[in-house]
Amino acid sequence: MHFAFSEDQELFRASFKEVCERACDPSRVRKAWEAATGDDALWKQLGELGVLGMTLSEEAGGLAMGELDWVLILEEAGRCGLPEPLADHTAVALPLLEELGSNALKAEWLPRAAAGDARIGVLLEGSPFVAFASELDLLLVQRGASLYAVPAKDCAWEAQTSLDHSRKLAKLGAEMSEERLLAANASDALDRALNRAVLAQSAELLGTCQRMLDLTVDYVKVRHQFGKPIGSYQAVKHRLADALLRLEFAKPLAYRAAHSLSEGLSGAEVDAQVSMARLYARDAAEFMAKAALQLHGAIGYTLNTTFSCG
Amino acid sequence: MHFAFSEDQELFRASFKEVCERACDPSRVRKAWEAATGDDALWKQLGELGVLGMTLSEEAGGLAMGELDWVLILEEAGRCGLPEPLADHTAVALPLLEELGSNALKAEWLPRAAAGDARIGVLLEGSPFVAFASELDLLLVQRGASLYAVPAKDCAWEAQTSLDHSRKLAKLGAEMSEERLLAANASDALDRALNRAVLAQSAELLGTCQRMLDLTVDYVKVRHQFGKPIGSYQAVKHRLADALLRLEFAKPLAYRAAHSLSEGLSGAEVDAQVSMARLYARDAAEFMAKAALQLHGAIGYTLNTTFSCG
Amino acid sequence: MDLAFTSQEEAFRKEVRAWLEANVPKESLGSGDTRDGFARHLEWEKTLFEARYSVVSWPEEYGGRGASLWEWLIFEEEYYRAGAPSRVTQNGIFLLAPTIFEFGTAEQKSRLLRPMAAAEHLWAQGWSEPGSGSDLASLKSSAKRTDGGWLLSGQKTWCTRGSFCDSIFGLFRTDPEAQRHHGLTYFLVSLKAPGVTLRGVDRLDGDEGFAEVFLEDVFVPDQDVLGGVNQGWQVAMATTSSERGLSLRSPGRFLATAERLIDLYRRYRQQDPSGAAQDPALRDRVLKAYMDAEAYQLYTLRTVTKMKSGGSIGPESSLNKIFWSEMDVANHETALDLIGPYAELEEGSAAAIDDGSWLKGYQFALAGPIYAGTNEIQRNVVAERVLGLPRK
Amino acid sequence: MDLAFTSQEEAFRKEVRAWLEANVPKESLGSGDTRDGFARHLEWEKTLFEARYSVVSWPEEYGGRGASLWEWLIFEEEYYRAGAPSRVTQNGIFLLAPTIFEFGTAEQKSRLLRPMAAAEHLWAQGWSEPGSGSDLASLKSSAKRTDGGWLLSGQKTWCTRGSFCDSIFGLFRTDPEAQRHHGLTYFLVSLKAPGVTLRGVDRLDGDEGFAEVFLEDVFVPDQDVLGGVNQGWQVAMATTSSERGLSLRSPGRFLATAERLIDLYRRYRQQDPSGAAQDPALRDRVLKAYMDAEAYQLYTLRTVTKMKSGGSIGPESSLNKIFWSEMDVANHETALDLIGPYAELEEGSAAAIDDGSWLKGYQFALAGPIYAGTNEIQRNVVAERVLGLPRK
Repeated sequence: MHFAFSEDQELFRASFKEVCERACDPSRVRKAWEAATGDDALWKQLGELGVLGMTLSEEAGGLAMGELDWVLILEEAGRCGLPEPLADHTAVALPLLEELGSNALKAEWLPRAAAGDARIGVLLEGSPFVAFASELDLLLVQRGASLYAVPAKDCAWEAQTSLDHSRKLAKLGAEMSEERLLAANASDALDRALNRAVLAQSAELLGTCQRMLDLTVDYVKVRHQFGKPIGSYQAVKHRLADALLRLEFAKPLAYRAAHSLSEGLSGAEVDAQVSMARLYARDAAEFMAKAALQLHGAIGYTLNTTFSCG
Repeated sequence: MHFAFSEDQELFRASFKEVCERACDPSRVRKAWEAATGDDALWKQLGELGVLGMTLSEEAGGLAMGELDWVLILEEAGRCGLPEPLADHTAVALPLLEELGSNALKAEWLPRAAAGDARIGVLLEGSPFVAFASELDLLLVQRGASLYAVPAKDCAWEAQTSLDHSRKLAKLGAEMSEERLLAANASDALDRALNRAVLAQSAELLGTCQRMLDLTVDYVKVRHQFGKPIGSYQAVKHRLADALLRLEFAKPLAYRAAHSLSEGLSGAEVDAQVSMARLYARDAAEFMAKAALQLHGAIGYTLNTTFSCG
Repeated sequence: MDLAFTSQEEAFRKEVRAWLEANVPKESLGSGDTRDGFARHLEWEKTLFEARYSVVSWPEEYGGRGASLWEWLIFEEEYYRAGAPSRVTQNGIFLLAPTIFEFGTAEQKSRLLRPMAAAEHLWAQGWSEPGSGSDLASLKSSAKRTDGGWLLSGQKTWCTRGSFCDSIFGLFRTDPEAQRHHGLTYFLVSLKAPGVTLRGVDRLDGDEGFAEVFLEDVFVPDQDVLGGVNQGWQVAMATTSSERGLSLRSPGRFLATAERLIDLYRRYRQQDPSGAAQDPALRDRVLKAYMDAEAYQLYTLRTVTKMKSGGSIGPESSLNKIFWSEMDVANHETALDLIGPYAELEEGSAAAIDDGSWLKGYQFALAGPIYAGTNEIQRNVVAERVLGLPRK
Repeated sequence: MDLAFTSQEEAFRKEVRAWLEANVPKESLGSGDTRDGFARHLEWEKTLFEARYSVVSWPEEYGGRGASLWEWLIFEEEYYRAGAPSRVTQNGIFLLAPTIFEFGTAEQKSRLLRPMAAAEHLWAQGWSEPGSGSDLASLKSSAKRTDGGWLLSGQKTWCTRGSFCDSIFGLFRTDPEAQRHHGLTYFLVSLKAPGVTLRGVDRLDGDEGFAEVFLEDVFVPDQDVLGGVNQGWQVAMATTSSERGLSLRSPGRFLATAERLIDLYRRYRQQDPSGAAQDPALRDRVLKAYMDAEAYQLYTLRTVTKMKSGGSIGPESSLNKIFWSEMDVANHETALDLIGPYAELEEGSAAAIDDGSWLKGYQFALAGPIYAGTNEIQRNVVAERVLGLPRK
């Protein structure tokens, strides 16, 4: 029994963190809100770091990282508010493509995807929208037990405006035809992909939650009202203590789920573990978001703070 | 539109309050926990005050009070922790008996019930236990759309020990036979009786909640820790403010339901009003009970405080 | 106890309902906090005024109908029920006007009230400063005496719709020696006056509905002092109490939200056989929205009865504020959970449900626990001034 | 990361499970906080000790097995899983013993530990005083120097099971000049000593499980001072941290409660077709109990990993305390809501469900947020010492 990450895992997180923090200063994130497409230089940089291909096998030029390896990376991406489709691309799309794609398709896309020359998105069943749609080069689409691959230019996007302006949403307009079929009867692979997608989202939520907590703690230490920092009021203290409580008890659930997926386990129990990870991460992030907004007061209600970019 | 009680209603409450407070000093309530039967002198006194017959018509020697009149009385009884079956007796049993009983039965029981020489209980469907069972003289029992009357000596009680030692519970052992039948096809009257029972319970809960709040406010003003009253800590303040909030928003729901019943309204909407009254009263009382216990600290966990008798 | 309205009051309700049915714009006016939307809202305000519905509870001489509190409640219920546009004039009408009625001179009343009701002169509040939010008494903006008036300097922030208004109202320190809530004076300040600079602030909901106002030796004549010099705190407290109290948040608004939510739930229950609408826990939350709105309405009826019987609302108004603001957040959250992945779509998105109005409403609701005295402050007020707990 | 136990650890689990299956009394022992129940629990403690299961993590010389933290967790899991009796020796074993291990002299260790493990000498805590609960440092009981020892006077309260114990441990003021947490000393006090008066206090749950202890010039020899004179605060903090921390509330307890709750839910779902068990909102709460218990277990595994890697648990243990104590209340509430009108029946009632154990458990759980540092204090600790928020 050893419930902790390895030194290697922590080291990879640290080097990603350095790049990610630099890439995600608030002014850059705010620019991403306004830009029509993604930041290709940043994407390329992530490719060079090895992050974009991290989930591919070594034969495919990747780092052969499992869920337990990348869960910290996506947590970090969430913490920094990285305005890129990193989770869909690495945790869901690339492993699917490597597992189910034809050799020709893999040869066409995997090297570019790993190098940072292409973004690959996914649309699993149950999700009405594709995230970061306008930035994608290729989209994998689930229909029942089948998986299709559609080049972005054929997607016939219907763009939507979403609350998070950096994460541009669109509805897919294209029909799925026989020549786009990647695999039929792929339900096992798709079930695993769904678990990875949910775990990836949990990791991002944990990171976002951590960031909101850190920023709010910083703010309540310096914001003074009635002659003292508002962080010295018990109502503020207890609310932030409750936020930390939720966050700290959500983390091990996510790490346990990552461990099970890494071990190649599957079945109802693992599905439940993944669902629990998401439930608790979502609860923590939601609680924290409201606390952050309330404790920042009117300033939190504007677009000028790091917090609303986080 | 005038959403307030009349002067008469407030006056009757005030005179009941005086008697009730004197009757319910904590030592007396504690005695009731240990006693095998009720306090007959107190019951007699309530009869003399007119409270026990308040829901009977004037012809039957009562005060012809409707729900809007007695809701404050039962709230007061709840506030004082009156260890007597006042709610069942006045709000449910007596009106049922007057409405459905034979002349002979009424002549036998109503005068004694109003004068404080008898206690009449009820067992509506859905409740497994009779409250204050060992103190009763007569029990009304619902079975479907029929109502039966069983003298206490024939009840074949199976006594239970309940958390509230003053409110002795028992399971009824007796079978309902034809000669005990008071009325068949009495579903209208029984539906109204159920609404009154639920309203009565709501009123008692509101009173109990008010009492716990008052006692806790008093305690946190005098209990000092770290050099100041614990009531000056924001966590304590906010918890009690939340308790008051729940209580104050629960009250108008109960009074509205009382008003509708007093007006003789019935149907799904009125049933819903009565249910809402109970939901909100219960929520307030539950929240307050936990707050009271927590804020009294270890002392609240003992049987020595007024609070645990309230 | 009498829980029915009189036949006269019911007649008034009918009249209001009929007028609203005929006049409420069929198309959404857009957000009143954007420049275009604001202009469209002003048109609506003028229509209201012409029909004498802009300030029903004011005396007739100022454009009102002298409506009773009961009639005002009826009007509000019908207004929200009809889905009529939000009131961009509300800061003047609901926050400033009660203070003018109580403290204004005859000259001020006749000069200020009617143009306010007619939406000819538009008012924004100027309470907060960068360092003074909850702790309003720590404000630093000042006013120096000069010939025939005062010279105002300082910075005011979070002035709702300030960019589109003509004037602000707020407190300035007139006695530099006095501490905290002493030595403050209540001023009415034209935003057109020399020395005023305005800067729009983008809000979380994407609108530029806030403004920061910078003042540098802005001349304000004596006639625009409201109440006594150095009496500003007392004068302002009357206003904040009406912001917190009965006037701003009429039960009609929450009843209308609950109705809309129930309607949304019914639609989803039919059309979304695998979604959140099928979860009974969500149904419980929809019911809670309805029950809370009813509880709030009944609480308000009780309060109004008390006021009509000569009572006043004191610190209990804090209970009111806490309840409606947290109910409003919860009800919108329920709606967002119901529409699931569509919740994050903004107004104008092709796939948005109810044109993104639930998201917009949620963002608006989230401000509720913050403005007009944060709910933390409100809970302190309840504990200290209603329950009598010690301040320290 | 490795989330499996070793085959050796699994073998230990098997052995424990088999022993418990064979030895756990089939009949309930009743409450350990009543005189009769306490006697029956003592028998059980002796059985445990003889099988060397009373203090598995202690060194063998004191009656333990030198079990690792992992093995201790396994033991606890099995213990609660088997529904084995609650530990009436726990205040000594979990609160006092860690302090003796850390601060005790060799003589104290060899004299005190084994009889404690064997339930031959029974310990109650003597922390609180009537005026000192959360604010322990304000305590007033004092000790005066005398020949070969100290004379103790004062009053200690809420001594759990004090009426049935041999000794208490607690703090007394040895330097009358010193303020608050200075000048305190940690004493071990025989309740049989002349000058000691005991008074039982009835608890909400009907048991006399608390005692008040009055001391009047009670002689305590020097050998019963634990740690240095005037060092009592530092010494005691080690104990309270272990009360708050890992040791007292092992995940096994909450996992077992969750399993029992799920079982109760299944029974009710079948047998009570119109009751609360049919409400999916209640099912959600049952699931929450299970998920929370798992979250708590995983959190503990993470903490133990940290400790095994040389780390320590500091103020984070407050998170632990808040989580388990509030989870425990919530889980029992869910059970009570499930059994509805039967919830209020006490142990021994003919109609009681599971012999009233859910009510009893609820009452016990309600004390959780109060004792060992109220949850208000714990949240302050988290905010100030983990998040670094300013004290004032």
